[in-house]
Amino acid sequence: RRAHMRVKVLYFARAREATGSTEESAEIENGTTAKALLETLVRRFPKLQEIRSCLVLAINQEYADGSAVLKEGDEVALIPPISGG
Amino acid sequence: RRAHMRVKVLYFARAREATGSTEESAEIENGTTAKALLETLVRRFPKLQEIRSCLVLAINQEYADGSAVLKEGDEVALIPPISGG
Amino acid sequence: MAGIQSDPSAVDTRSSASKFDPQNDFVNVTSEALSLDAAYKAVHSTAAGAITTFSGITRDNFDGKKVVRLEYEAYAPMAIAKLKDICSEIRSKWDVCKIAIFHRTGVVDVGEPSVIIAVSSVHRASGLEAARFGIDELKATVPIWKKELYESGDLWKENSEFKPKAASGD
Amino acid sequence: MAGIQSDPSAVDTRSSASKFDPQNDFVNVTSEALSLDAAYKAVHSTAAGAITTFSGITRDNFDGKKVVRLEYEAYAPMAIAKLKDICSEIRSKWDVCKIAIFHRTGVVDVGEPSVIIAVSSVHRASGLEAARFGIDELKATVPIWKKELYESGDLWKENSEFKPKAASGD
Repeated sequence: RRAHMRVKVLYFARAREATGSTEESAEIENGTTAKALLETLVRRFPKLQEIRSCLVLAINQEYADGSAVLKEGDEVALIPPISGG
Repeated sequence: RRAHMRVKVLYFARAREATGSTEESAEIENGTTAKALLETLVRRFPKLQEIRSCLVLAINQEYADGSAVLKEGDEVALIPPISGG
Repeated sequence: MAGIQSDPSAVDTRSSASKFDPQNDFVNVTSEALSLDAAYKAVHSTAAGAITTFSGITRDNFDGKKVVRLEYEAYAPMAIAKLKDICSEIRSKWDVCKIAIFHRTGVVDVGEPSVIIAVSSVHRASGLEAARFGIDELKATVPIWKKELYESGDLWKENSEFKPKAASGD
Repeated sequence: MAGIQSDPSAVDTRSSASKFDPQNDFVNVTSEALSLDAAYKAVHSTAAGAITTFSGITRDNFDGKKVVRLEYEAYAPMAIAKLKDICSEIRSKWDVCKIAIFHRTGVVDVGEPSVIIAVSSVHRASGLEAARFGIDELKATVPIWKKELYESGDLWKENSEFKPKAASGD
């Protein structure tokens, strides 16, 4: 069994509505990428599927590439298309 | 003796300081151009000479060419370089 | 445009198809203190998604010399006419809701606005571009003069943008 | 720049040489009503000859549908960080005095500002360009969301400018 770690996941706007949650603590395997975490979340929350293609991730308040490997305690945010202004 | 007419002449900013006047009524010959009027004024007010080259004229509140022929009752303004804003 | 429809006898002799809209365009040359809030309210509209304002502020220095006081002088009726022309030009170039251009005359203390331009628009780009055009054009065409008073003398400023459409000097 | 001098140990890892200047740059994400006057005062300086402001106003309609209400939601700490990044970028591109960028969250009534940007500068061009860059960049990068409520349903809006520097979806 591989070692696990915890990350904080934040949901905003349509992602918040799709998951019914604003944030949670997720347990993931060491070495998990941002993209792999997102795929896990889409399986848990099927409603995320419809915004999946336009979701962007932020890690620790910076936009991140899906290939980024997560670390213990990271704050991962699901960012639907923004509409500030 | 040629027929004469009257025009109103307005002086602003450096032109006002050079003539010591804000406005006057000038008697000029029929057919006088704006440029000819300005030359007459420069002879009367020698201090206008030093701003002569940068003066622009307005006739009835529109920038005008020196070749414009003045008419009875015209309002002619001596416009030094502007500095609004 | 309301102004055109309400006065069908008016003929616009300029090349531009648009014109000053007295219902939605506000220009003023006044010796009273200018208010950004008043300019904002003048152009406010619930149909507008953007309000851009530009305030020209009297600076406390020029070329390292301390400015003690500024005085503005205007050829008021022609200045008003030129400000209306600027509104017309803006409307011929951009889709804007309302325009306000206010210029102050007389003594203007350091730090106070001498000119305020406000433009409301449905989309932001048109308002931002129109406000910029407005101040650029004002500096080039509106007959207003500024004298700066320093501790050692005074100076009539000259806008490098000054370019009346018909030059008459020679 | 004061911010750099006061903290010599800070290393700016971005490509830009300039950075957020906490003495002269003001950013906020707040549920309270925004005030244009407060933004103007925040950037006011007697060394500045120009103050440009941009206000984004909630419109009463979209695609012909009447907007009943608007709600903004923000990822506040990241939004603040991104607004500071915008200040840094402005300082790397233009010579400006002070910058204020305020964004509101929660319910914003029709006609009220949801965002206000104010920039003071010695010369007008830099302030006008910086304000425009600021709102363009805000719409492209700052994690804030707007939901429009109509009489018949609601809609999360999407800025066409949205372009995070690193996309992670695939």
